[in-house]
Parts: sequence; structure tokens; C-alpha cells
Amino acid sequence: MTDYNEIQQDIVDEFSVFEDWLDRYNYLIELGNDLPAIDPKYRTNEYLINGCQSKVWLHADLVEGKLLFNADSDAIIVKGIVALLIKLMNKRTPAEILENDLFFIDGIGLRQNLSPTRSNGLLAMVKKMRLYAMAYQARENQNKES
Amino acid sequence: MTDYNEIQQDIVDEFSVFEDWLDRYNYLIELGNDLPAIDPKYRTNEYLINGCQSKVWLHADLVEGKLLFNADSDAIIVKGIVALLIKLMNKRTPAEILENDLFFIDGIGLRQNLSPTRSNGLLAMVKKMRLYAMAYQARENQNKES
Amino acid sequence: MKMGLNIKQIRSDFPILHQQVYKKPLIYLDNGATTQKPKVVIDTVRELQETLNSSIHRGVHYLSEQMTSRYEAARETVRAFLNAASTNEIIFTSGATGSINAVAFSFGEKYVTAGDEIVISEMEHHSNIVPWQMLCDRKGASIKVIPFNDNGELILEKLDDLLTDRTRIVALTHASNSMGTINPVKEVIKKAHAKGIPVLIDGAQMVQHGEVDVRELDCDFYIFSSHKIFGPTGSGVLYGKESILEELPPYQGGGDMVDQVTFEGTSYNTLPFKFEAGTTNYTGAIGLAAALDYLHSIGFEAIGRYEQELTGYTMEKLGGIDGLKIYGKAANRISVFSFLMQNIHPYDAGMILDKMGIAVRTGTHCTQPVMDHFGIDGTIRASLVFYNTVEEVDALIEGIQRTIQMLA
Amino acid sequence: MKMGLNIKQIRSDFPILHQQVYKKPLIYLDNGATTQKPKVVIDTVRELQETLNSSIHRGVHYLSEQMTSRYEAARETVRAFLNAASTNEIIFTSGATGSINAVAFSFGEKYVTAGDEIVISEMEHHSNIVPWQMLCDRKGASIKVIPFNDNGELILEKLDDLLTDRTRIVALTHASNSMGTINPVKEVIKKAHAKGIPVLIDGAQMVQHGEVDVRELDCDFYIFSSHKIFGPTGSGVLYGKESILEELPPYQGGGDMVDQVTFEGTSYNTLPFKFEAGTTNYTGAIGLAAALDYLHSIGFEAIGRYEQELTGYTMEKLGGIDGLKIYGKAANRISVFSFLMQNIHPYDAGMILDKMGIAVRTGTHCTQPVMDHFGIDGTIRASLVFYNTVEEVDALIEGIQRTIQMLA
Ligand SMILES: Cc1ncc(COP(=O)(O)O)c(C=O)c1O
Ligand SMILES: Cc1ncc(COP(=O)(O)O)c(C=O)c1O
Repeated sequence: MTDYNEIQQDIVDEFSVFEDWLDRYNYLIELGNDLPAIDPKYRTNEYLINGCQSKVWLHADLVEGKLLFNADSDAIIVKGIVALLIKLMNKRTPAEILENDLFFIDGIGLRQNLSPTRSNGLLAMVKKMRLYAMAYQARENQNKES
Repeated sequence: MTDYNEIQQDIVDEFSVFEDWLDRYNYLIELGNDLPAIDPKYRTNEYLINGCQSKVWLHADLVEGKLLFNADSDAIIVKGIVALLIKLMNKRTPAEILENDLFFIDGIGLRQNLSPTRSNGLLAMVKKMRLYAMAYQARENQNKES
Repeated sequence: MKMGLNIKQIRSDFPILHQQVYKKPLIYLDNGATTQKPKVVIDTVRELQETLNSSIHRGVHYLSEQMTSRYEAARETVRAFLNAASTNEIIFTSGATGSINAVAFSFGEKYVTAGDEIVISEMEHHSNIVPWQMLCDRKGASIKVIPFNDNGELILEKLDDLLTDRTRIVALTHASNSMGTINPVKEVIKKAHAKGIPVLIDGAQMVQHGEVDVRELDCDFYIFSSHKIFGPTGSGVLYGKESILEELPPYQGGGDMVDQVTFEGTSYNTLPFKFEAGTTNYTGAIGLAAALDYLHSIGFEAIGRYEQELTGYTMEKLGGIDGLKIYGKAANRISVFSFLMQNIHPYDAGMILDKMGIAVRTGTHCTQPVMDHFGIDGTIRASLVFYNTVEEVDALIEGIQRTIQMLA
Repeated sequence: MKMGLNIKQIRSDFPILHQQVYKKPLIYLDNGATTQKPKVVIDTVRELQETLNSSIHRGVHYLSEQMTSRYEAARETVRAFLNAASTNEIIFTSGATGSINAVAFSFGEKYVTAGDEIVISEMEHHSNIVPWQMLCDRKGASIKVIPFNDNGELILEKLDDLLTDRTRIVALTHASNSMGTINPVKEVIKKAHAKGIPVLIDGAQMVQHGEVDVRELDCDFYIFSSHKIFGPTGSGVLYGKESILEELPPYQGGGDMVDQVTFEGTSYNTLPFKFEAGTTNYTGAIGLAAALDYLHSIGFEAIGRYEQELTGYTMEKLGGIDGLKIYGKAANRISVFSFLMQNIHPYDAGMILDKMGIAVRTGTHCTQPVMDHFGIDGTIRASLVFYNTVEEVDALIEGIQRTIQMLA
């Protein structure tokens, strides 16, 4: 599997061809449309990250040491960014996710979408993804010990 | 007796020789020192006009149709202005006081001392002087009628 | 279209309007959130800070003197703007929200007890809901709500039943910030007064669109924000009838609002100072007066006529877009428009319009009950004032069409 | 005197200081009332209004985005200035008075009931007396007062008796605005905490004279005004420990401080937004941050050293004037000096000094209990900051001497 940071760099490179913001958004909309909707059983309040303007749903499983993410948003551009996050983090070990910085969002000019005052739920989602990674890592370590 | 507005003009002329503010104040201090202290029986809360920074006491009688003012202040510059007001208004009929505008204070550059936000009690005192005039005028009119 | 304002001249008075965002000319249609400041306001604020800054009242020195008279002159300017009877009725606050909270507290402390009722409307801004809820929670009182119909117009017939002998006050917005409706406040005030109930009018979205006459309305309180009427942030106005303000306890305690202070007890200053605790935002208040003077120089009537034409044009153009739904269709309205396109998420639309240089607001606009009424999460809102142009409306329409192409 | 600041350079940063009043150079010694603004603050305010003005939070568009991040960066600047643990602990308010009223209300609603006690000191500013009195009136609680001695120093021995099991909070000024005393707040906080009582420190007169470390002090609340620390009017700060703020009900209701609003009930936003109802004074907050950055660039330590020298010099010179009495002689002090000359009325002295271009304050300085302590109606107060000079002190001394000649 491609290196974590290599993927991030690939995404940045991919976006660098777009000179116009609307082209970037068009691409994100495409990505958003291509991302399968989340399993309806996870599109519930339990898995909702409320961003006050747009909603994000997130669920994660650990299968054979790798995280499987399932996520969605009601806003399509947000969903496009969600798709990029999933592309990057899906099927990674908790360690990979926790060790590496997230730089691609900044690199493609979408940093403001992750600012604490942005009300689109993305920042909360990224935090939650890392929390899942931490929780599963802690559980694995426990399992090893016992 | 000199005309009401002539006196005002005299005061303005008198002050016009002072180029320096401190000379004006020196003159006011002199006037203040020359004004006899108010009869102690009027230097009481009943006759106090509280200006929050400096105090003014005022009492008025009507003798033979003329107002007799008795006034004082704990701040000497304020007392100097009080002295000018007394010089102007003392022994006048209520009508004279009520008919004429008060322009000398403005004319000698002390207008700010009569601004509503000035906390020296002067504005309240001027209002009170006119109130006395009104009250005595009303009483006289009543006496005439009955 | 021939409209009676020299828009080019007017736009040149507002420095911010000549900016580029993302290399596109800025089209600022978020005036419902905050309005831009004309040069004269910006210059006044600068001049005050460079030449006069000093704490007001009580000061014996020159700067304090000068600043105090500028501040009190600003109060007179606001009084004249609202046609209030006296400057004692004009309180400078920190903003519309501060004004409403002051009334909710002071009026509430004095007059509201358990079982009492406060009447508001279904279209209030959160700032005219939450302070009353907090009061009701404290006192055991309750909120009654005047509903609106699907055009966004108050259902006035319901009012008579809502005004009971437990109603202590009616608090109603003059114009809706999310639907644009101008409410028949005069009628409401009449009905309330007939039962002896005082009325607060939230003018936060009205004053920037035309002059208000509080004596003609006969409202008991009228409030607005400086920053929404081309003045500085951090300042606002609370008008209250003198006879009512006299009776109310103060809201905040502090410097300047007291007469005598001892630990045994404190007596309060006279109006309007009783309600202006601490160092007030004198720069903001004087800046607001500069904004009002500026509006006068242009003429409220001309502004009103221009905005009405612009409103008609915008409604027509928006109505012509396939699949676009307007929320709030009252005929009597300000130039504020809420809408949704098909099933496009407003946040997506807002982000795309932004990149075209068009600043609109998306979301609930702090009127969640309005969204609940329509069963939606939010809208896109374009809010215009007199410096906006037909060309900007055209750009918005084109932007919406492109957005639909991208998203639908 | 060799002092470590380039005063000439510093004075050139403050446009207002180069003015003439009554054809005399302005000597501004009323900094306790409000401080002047450096060019960088004035320019920041102007720049924000000319290029960025937009309502913060919730906005999807560019201006709103930019203004929001500037505002939140300002919060971080204030956090660093106070060394608070988190930006969640930094609330922007309308000023020191607004901050204290917020605590008195929110803390009071939650924790104060009939029979409880609030401990303040005899040297508090009215803004740190009246809000507590209003609370006590509402709740049936009472005020207990830490007295000071004739030097203007708190009599700490009295504190132990004042802190009872009914004491709910201690509210104490860090530095006295009328006597200049710096209080041993850390000791008071320790004593109060030993009994589980939280402490609010009023830093309105302290922050402009040196950095404050709220974590080192371990105070529970710390408040100050922007306009007294070289920032814009209409803005202030409330620091509160996160764990305490979390528990408090909001002070004002309105936009931005809510999560969900329905007529059935409302849930509140997280910290710090829960306490920032309505459109905040973002221009003021960002201007304040510019002022703090400016102070950093000069260096708090250098400022502190300079002011201490200036203070020593002023005390010595004032002490040398025959018949002049200083009120407040604490050794640990800020550069604020209250005095009277023989039986000269302070108002007369203030008016005369004014005409020499010297701006001082006269009266009670919103600390009537301090005047009552000394049995006087008011004092003359000269309050200096780091842009004041030895030459200005000399001019003050000369002015006082001339005043005495004129009046005595
Ligand atoms: C109708 C209405 N009322 C009150 C407010 C609150 O104004 P501010 O945020 O300036 O306090 C607003 C502004 O959003 C509004 O639109
Ligand atoms: C010690 C103290 N506390 C509080 C205040 C109130 O500050 P503001 O008037 O800025 O609200 C002042 C200012 O006069 C003060 O000196």
C-alpha cells in the first residue's frame, strides 16, 4: 500500500493543476458523488457529528489491525473532503494515523475548512477519526497484555 | 439700575481684556473671594444643589417685587461665576430674569461650565434661579387676583 | 431601471466595496449580518482616537469636555433619528443583543413573576428569544408565540387570544432577518396597549432601511445595533419611554450610573446614565451618529425608494429560476431574501458563491424556529442595502445558476 | 535619570500626545480613566473596517472567514498575555464593568442564596461594588468589606474573620484606581482557596502596568478593560477557569451563544461562545490584541522598570510640596497618585491645571468609600503610564505650585 504521506502528496499534486477554485470544487463534488452513502444504520444521531451548518456521520471498525471508516455528509463539498480523508486513512493501522500529520488539506487550500470556527463538522470528524485510532490502539495493546 | 443686558455686555467686555485663561480665573477667584459667604442657615442640605464635584447653595427671597439671591459654592472658581450671576440677577424683578437670555457665560468663554454634563452644579443653579423667579411671579399674580 | 440614487458616488464612500476576493470583485450581500462603514464613519473613529480620546463625564479637562459633548451630541442625533421625546430616553448599549437583555432583565425583575407570560413571535432572532427564555426560567413565567403563515406573515388573528391578563410584555421584531417580512408593529402595539401591555420592538433589521418614528409607533422600547446601520461594532441603542425607564431598576452596576455609593446602600443616577454603567463605548456611539448623519445626507426617502425597486427586481429574478424556492414572500418587506435550490445543501451553495466573490449567508440565521416552521435546516440568504446594485443582483442570479449546474 | 525606554520613540507612536490644548502642549495624566491608543491600534481598527469588516463565526464567505480567524487569534493573544490554560477561558466582553456584571450575575444565579456573603474591599471601584450589591439585593445576601489602613494598604489580618462558611466569593481589585495600591492578591487568593472560596480579581488598573499570570495567581476570574490598556473602547476581557465557567449559566442570551433554540427549550454553545451573546465587538477585540502586541514589542519588564522609577520620582516631588497631602502611600504601587493641597477644592485645582494643558482627574474616581475613609469629598488624581515623562511630572509639580499660589 502506498505510503501515507505519499498519498497526501499525491492529493496535493492532483489539486495543483486546478487554477480556479470552482474546478477544485467540481473535483470535490465528483469525489463526493463517488463516495458510497454511509450504511443507513450509521446515518443516525449516534454517529452524527453536528457541525451546525452541515452534518457529518462517521463510523469506524478495526478489522485485522486496520481501521475501516464509513463516513458521509449532507453537504456534497464536505463529502468530497470526507472522501479524501477516507482515501487517506482507510485500511491504515491506528499507528499510521496517529504518527503522521495531516498536511494535505492545508496543501490543497482547504485549510479554512478545518478551522475551529468552521461550522461544517470536518474538524470534529478529523478529531474523531484520530480518537477511533487511539481507542482501537489502546484496546489492541490491552489485548496483547492479557 | 443698569439694564440687564447691558450688565451682561459689561461683563463680557471686562473679560475680553484677559488673553490668558489663568488671568480670567484669577479674576473669578477674586470675585469669589469678595462674595460674602452665604448665611449659615442656608448652607444646609435643604438649599444644596449637588453637582457631584462641587456644591452650590442657593436661596432667594422676594422683597418689594425684587428677587434677593443668596448663594455660595465650596469651589472658589465656581463661586466666582456665582458672584457674576448674582451681580446680574440680584434685585431684579422676576420678569426681567425670565424675559432675558443668559449670554454672558458663553461670551466669557465659560460655556462648558453650564453644559448639562458638567458636574459643578452651576447649570442646576441657573435653572433654580429661574425657577425661583417663576414661582415668585406666579405668587404675585395670584396675590393680585385675590 | 432609473433609480434616484447616485450609486457610483455612494459606493465610492465605502472603501471595502472596492476589494477583490479570490481575484473577483467583492459582491457583498451579507448586510443582514453586518453592514459596511462609509469613509466618514471610519474617519470619525480614527479622528476621535487621534485627537480627542478621553473618558467622558466627570472629567474637568479639555479632552474629556470635548468628548463628552460629542457623545451627548450623538445621543441627540439618535434621539432625532427615532423622533424620541427626550435624550433621557436614549441609552447607548453594546448592541441590539445587549439592549434586549437589558430590558428583559430590568423589566423582568420589576414586573414578571411566576405564571406570567411573555408574547414573542415565531420569526424572532435568537437575541429576542433567549433573553426572554432565561427570564422565564428564572421567574417561572412562560413564552407565548405569535405564529406566521407560509408567506412569512404574522397571523394577527391569533394575537387577541395570546394577549391575556398574564401577559407582561410583547417583544416583536420590526423586520425579519431571515424572511424579510416587515411586521405590522403599529397594529400589534395598539392591540397590546388596549390591554395595557407594553411592547418592545426589535429594530435591528429595520433602521438601516428607513427612518423610524417611535412616537408615531408608540412603542415602549425600540432597540437596534450600530454595526447593522453602517456604524462601528460594539455599540447599540435602547430607546425606552422615559416614564417606563424611570421605574425600572438598572441592568448593570458600575461607574457613572450611580449617585451615591456606600456599603450600606447605593442610589442611582438619573436617566439616561442609570442604564450606562462603566465606561461606555463613546467612540462607537459617536461613530454611529456619523453614520446616521451620512444617511440623512443621502436621504431616507430616496434610500427607501431605491431599495424597494431593488427588492422588486430581485424577487422577480429569483422567482424566475427553476427549482428555486423563496422562504418568506411577504409583500411588505425589506431587501432580505432567503431561498433554497432544489435539494442543494445551502452550505455547498454558499461555498461556491463565495468563490465567485459573492458573500451570502447560509444556515439558520439565528432564527431556528423559522427553519423549523418550514421543516428545513437552513437557507441561503442574500441581504441587500442601498449600496448594492442591479448588476450585483444579476451576478447573484448568474452565480446561482452556475451553482445549480455544478450541483444539481 | 537614565531609564531603559526610548521615550521619544514611544511618544511618537501615540498621535494624540502631540496636541496642543489652550495653546499649551497636552500633558495627559488621566490614564487611570482611559489610556491613549498607539498608531498601530488606530490603524488596525481602520484597516479592519476598510478591508475585512464582516460578522464572525457561521459565515461561509471570505471576509467572515478572515475576520473570524483574526478574532480567534486575538483571543489567543489575550490568553498568552494572561497565561491562561486555554482560549476557552477567554471571554470578550464590552469592558471591565461588563465582565464583573457577567460574573456577578452568572455566578450569583448559580451559587448565591439568602444569607450568603460576598467579600470585597474598601478600595473597590464602584464597578466592583454595585454589581455585588445588586446581586445581594436580589438574593438576600450581604457584602463584607476588607478595610484598608491610612496608607491605603489592605488590613489582611481582618480577612480571616471575614471569610466564613457563608462566603461565596471574594472580589478584589488588583490595584487601586484612586490610591495606586497594588494589593497582595496572591495571598488573599490562597487564604480564600484554603476555605474553598473562589476569587475574582479586578485587573482594570493592573494590566497596563505589567504582565499578569493568572495561573501563577491561581485566581478564578480576572477581568480588565481594553480601553485602559491602550486598546479600543467598548471591549474587555473576562478570564475564568474553564471548570468554573463550564458550570455557570450564561449571562446574556442571543445569537452565537446557543446550540439549539426551540420555544420548548434552548441548549447553549460551548465555551467561550456561551458567554459571547450577539455580535461581539470583534473590531475592539482585535484592536486590543494589537495593543498587547505593541506592549510586547516594547517589553513589559522595561515598562515596569521605567514606571517604577517614574513613580519614585513623582512621590518624592509631590512629597516636597508644602501643604500637599498624598492619599495612598503604599510602597507597592502603580503610578497613580491622589492628593489634595491645603484646603484647595480639587475641582478648582483641576480647572486651573487644565488651562495649563495638564489633564488630571478630580472627584471620587468612582471610589466613594475611599473618600469616606479619609473624610474627604474627592482628590486630584494624576495617573501615569510609560509614555509619560519626568518632564511632564516636573510640569505637573510646577502647575501645582502655581495653583497653590493662585488659590491659597
Ligand atoms: C432581528 C435581529 N435582532 C437582533 C439581532 C442581534 O443583533 P446583534 O448581534 O448586533 O446584537 C439581529 C442580528 O443578527 C437581528 O437580525
Ligand atoms: C479598578 C477599576 N475597576 C473597574 C473599572 C471599570 O472599568 P470600565 O469603566 O472600563 O468598565 C475601572 C475603571 O474606571 C477601575 O479603575
